[in-house]
Amino acid sequence: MALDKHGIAKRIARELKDGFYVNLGIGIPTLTANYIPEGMEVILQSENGLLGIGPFPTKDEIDPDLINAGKQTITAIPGAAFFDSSNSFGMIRGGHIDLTVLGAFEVSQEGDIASWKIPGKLVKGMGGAMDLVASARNIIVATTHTDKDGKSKLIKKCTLPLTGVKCVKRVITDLAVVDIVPGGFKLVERAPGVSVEEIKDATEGILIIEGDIPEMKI
Amino acid sequence: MALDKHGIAKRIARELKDGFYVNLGIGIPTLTANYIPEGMEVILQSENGLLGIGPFPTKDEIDPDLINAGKQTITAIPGAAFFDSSNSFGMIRGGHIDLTVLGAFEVSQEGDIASWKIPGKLVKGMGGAMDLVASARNIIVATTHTDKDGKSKLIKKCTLPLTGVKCVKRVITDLAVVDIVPGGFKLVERAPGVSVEEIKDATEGILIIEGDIPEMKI
Amino acid sequence: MNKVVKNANEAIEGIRDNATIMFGGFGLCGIPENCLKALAETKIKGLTCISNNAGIDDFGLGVLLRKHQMKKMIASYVGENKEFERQLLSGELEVELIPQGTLAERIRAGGAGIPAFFVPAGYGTEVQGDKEVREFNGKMHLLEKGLTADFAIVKAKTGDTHGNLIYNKTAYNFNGVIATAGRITIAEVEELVPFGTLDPNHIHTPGIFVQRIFQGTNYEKRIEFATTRDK
Amino acid sequence: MNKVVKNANEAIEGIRDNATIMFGGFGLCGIPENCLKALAETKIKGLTCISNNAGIDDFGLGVLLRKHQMKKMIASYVGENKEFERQLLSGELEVELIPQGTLAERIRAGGAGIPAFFVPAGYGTEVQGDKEVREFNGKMHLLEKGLTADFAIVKAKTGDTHGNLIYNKTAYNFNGVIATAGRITIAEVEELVPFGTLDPNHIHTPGIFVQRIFQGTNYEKRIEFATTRDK
Repeated sequence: MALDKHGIAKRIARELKDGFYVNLGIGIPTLTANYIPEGMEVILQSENGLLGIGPFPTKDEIDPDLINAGKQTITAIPGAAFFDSSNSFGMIRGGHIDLTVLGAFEVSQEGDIASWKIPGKLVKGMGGAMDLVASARNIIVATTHTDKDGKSKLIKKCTLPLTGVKCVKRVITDLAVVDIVPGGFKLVERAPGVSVEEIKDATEGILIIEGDIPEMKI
Repeated sequence: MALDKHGIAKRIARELKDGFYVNLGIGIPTLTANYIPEGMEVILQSENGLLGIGPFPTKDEIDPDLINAGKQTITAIPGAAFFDSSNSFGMIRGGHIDLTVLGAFEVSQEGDIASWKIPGKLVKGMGGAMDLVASARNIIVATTHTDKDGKSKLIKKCTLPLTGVKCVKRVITDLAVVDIVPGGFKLVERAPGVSVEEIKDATEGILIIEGDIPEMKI
Repeated sequence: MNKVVKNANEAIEGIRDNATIMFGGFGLCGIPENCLKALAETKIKGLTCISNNAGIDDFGLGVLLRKHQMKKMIASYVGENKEFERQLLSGELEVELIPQGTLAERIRAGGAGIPAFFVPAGYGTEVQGDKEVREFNGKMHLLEKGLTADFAIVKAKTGDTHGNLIYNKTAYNFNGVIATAGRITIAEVEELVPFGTLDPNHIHTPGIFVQRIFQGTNYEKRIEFATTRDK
Repeated sequence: MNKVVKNANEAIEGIRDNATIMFGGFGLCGIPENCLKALAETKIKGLTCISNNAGIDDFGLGVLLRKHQMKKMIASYVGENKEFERQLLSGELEVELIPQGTLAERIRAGGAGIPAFFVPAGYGTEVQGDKEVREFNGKMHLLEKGLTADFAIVKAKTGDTHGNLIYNKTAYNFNGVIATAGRITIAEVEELVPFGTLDPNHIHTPGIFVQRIFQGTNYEKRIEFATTRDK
C-alpha cells in the first residue's frame, strides 16, 4: 500500500546519520524531523539563518524573531547558532550541508528537478531551492510518485521550468525509493505491499529493475 | 624649513572631518592619530579587524589579543567593533573608508604608487596595501619628498614594483602638499619657510605651479 | 559624528521618486516597520525595492505595493500576497526573481566592492538568461553581479549611537548584508543605547555601514504562520 | 555527534606529507599554538601553508619553517622572519604573496562555494600575472579564485562541544574565514564548554564548519611589538 506523508518522512529519516547537518524543505521533508532515531544527533539548518531548529514552540514560547524558512514560528535547540543569510548560503553553497531533502513537481531520469513554477499559475519565486539543489552534495527529493490526477512525477524530461539540472541523487516516494543512475531511475526499494509492477506503471521515465527489490524498512 | 614626521602628521590631520572612518598606514600616517583636533570624532580602522583603535595601552592594559595591522599592542575605544578579516576588507573594498593615508617609496605624477617591494632586498609582502590603494575613494600618501640620498620620491614614472595604479589623489610631504592632476603634480601648499624653488628642485616629476602657493597651516 | 535621527520620517529624508531601496527582513521577521510605515505615508513613487520577500497584503512591503509606490520588485519569494499577484499579472509591477542565496551574496558583494562572482545556482534554468556561463571544478556556474542601492533600510534589536548593530535570532537574516550595501544605510532599532554600551565582540554590523539610526516605536512584529505544539 | 578530541596530537591526525593547511591568526595574534607545536613535533613535511603571516623565527609558523616541514607558503606579509628570508633566497621555499584582502576573500569564497570573483586589488601590479582582467564600473578588476585546504586550523577563545566558536577581539582576524574553508577544520580553544552554554546570537563560527575541537593548554600568546604609553 502506498505510504502516507508520515510514511515517506519515516523512510527519509533512515537516510540520516549521527552528526548530519540537514536542510529539510517545506512539506513532507519537514515532517522528517519527527522521526529522527532516538539517540541520534541531527542538526537542522534553516536558510534564513539558523543551525539547530527545535520543535514548534508552545503557545507561550512563540517568538516573532524566531522563524524557519517557511516562515513558521519555531524554537532553537541548545547549541544553536544564528547568522545572516549570506553566511547561511555560504554553508549551503560551500557543501557543508550533509543532506538536503526537498519536494518537487517533477524529477527527470537525468536528475533534473522542477519545483518552483507552474506557468500560467502564480509565480511565487524559487526562494532558496535553486541554491540548495545546485550546491548540496547529497540531494533527495521527497514526493508522491504521481500527482493528484495520477500523472507520474518521475519522468523522462521535465516539462515545467527547472529548479536545477542533474542534481537529484535519490527520490523517495509513497511507492518506492529510486536512485538516479546513468540510463534512468534505478529501483532500490518498494513501499511495503507495493509491487514492482505498480511502481513501473506509476513511473513515466525508464525504471531500471535489477534482481530482487526489497521492501522498505521504516 | 622641511617638516619633521610630526609636522607631516599634523598636516595630514587637517584632512580629517568629523565622523570620518580612516585607515592610517604604518609609520608617519599612524602618528596622525595624535593630532586629531579636539572635539572631532574620527574612527580609525585596523585591517586585521577593528573599527575604533584607541591609544597604545599602559603596561597593565597590554592584551595579546588586541593588536593593530602593524602588530603593535593597542586599545579599543568605547563604541569599537571587532570583525573578521574578510569583513574588514569588505569595508575597504566597498568604499566605506572615508580616507586612507599610507607611506610610499615612490609616487608617480599619474598617481601610481610603489610601496611594498625593493627587488634585491627582502620581499616582506604587500599586506593590505594593494587592497587599500585599489579600493579607497580618497588616498593620501604621506612621505618625505626625497629619500635619504636626496633622490626625489615624486617622479614621472615609478621604477619600483607598483602597489597600485592611478590611485593616489594627494601627496603630503615634509616640503609640500601636491595633488595628482592631469599633467602632473599640482603644488597646493608649501611647508612653512620652504620656497617653491626648493620644492621644484626636489620633485623629479612635472610640478604644476599656478598663482601664489600658500604656506601650510598646521 | 551625528548619526542619530529623531524618527522614521527624518530617517527617510532624501528618498525621492524612482529611488532603489533595499529592505532587511525575511517574510515579516526583522522588517523595518517604522520606515515602511513612514514611506507608505509619503507620495514617493516609482520605487525599485530589493528584499527577500514582498510582505503580505496589508503589512510590510505589501503596503507600498497597495499604494502603488513600487515600480519594480527584486526578490526571491513573493508568495503570500494577492495584490502582488494582481499587479504582476496586470503589468503594473515589474518583478525580478533571484535565487535566495544568490540574492544574499549579490548584496554582500555590492557592499564589499566585489563587482561580480560565479555561483552554481540557476545554471540550466530560467535564471541563467544571457548570463556568462563558466565551468569550474567540473561544474557549471553563472556570473552574478554585486548589488547596491540608493538606500538600505534595516531593523536591529539593539543599536548604539555610532551605528553598531546587534540583531536578534533569525531577525538577523538579510539585515546583515543589506546594511552594508546602501549608499545611505538607515537602521531602526528596538533599543538605542549610547556608544560604548555594547560588547565590541558581539557587534553584527559595525557602525561604519550605518549613516542614520533611530529608536523605532510600536513594533507589531506580525507573525505569518504561527505554528505551535501542545505542551 | 562527537567532535571533541583529547588534544592537539589527536586533532592533527590524518595530516600527511604534502598536505595543504590553512592557519588562522594575524602575526602571532590568535594562532593555533597547540596544533602548531604538535605539527612541529611530527616528521610531516612538504606542507603548503596558507596563513596571513609566516610567524617569527622561533614561534608560530616559523617553527615549521625552521624544521623544513614547509614546501610552500601562501601569505600576504612575511616580514619579521630571517629563516624565511634565507629559505626563500636559497630556493628551498616556494612563496606566493597575495594582497591581504584578496587572501581573506579567496578563503571566504572557498568556504562559501564561490569558485571565482573579481576584485580591483593588484591590477597593474606583479600580482596581476596572467589573471583575467575585466572592467566593471569604469575600473579594472582581476579574477581571483576561491581557496580551500585539506585542513584548516583555527584558534578561538571559547568553543562548545558542537564546534560553535567565539573569538576574542582582534584574534578573530583570519580565523573566521579559515574555519569555513577546510575539508577538515580543527579548532583549538582556550575554553571548551558544553553545547547550549553559548548565546546563539554571539556565535562567530557556527559548528557546522568545525569537525574537531579541543581545549588547548599553556597558551603563550607572544606579542610581536609591545607598544605602550605612560599612564
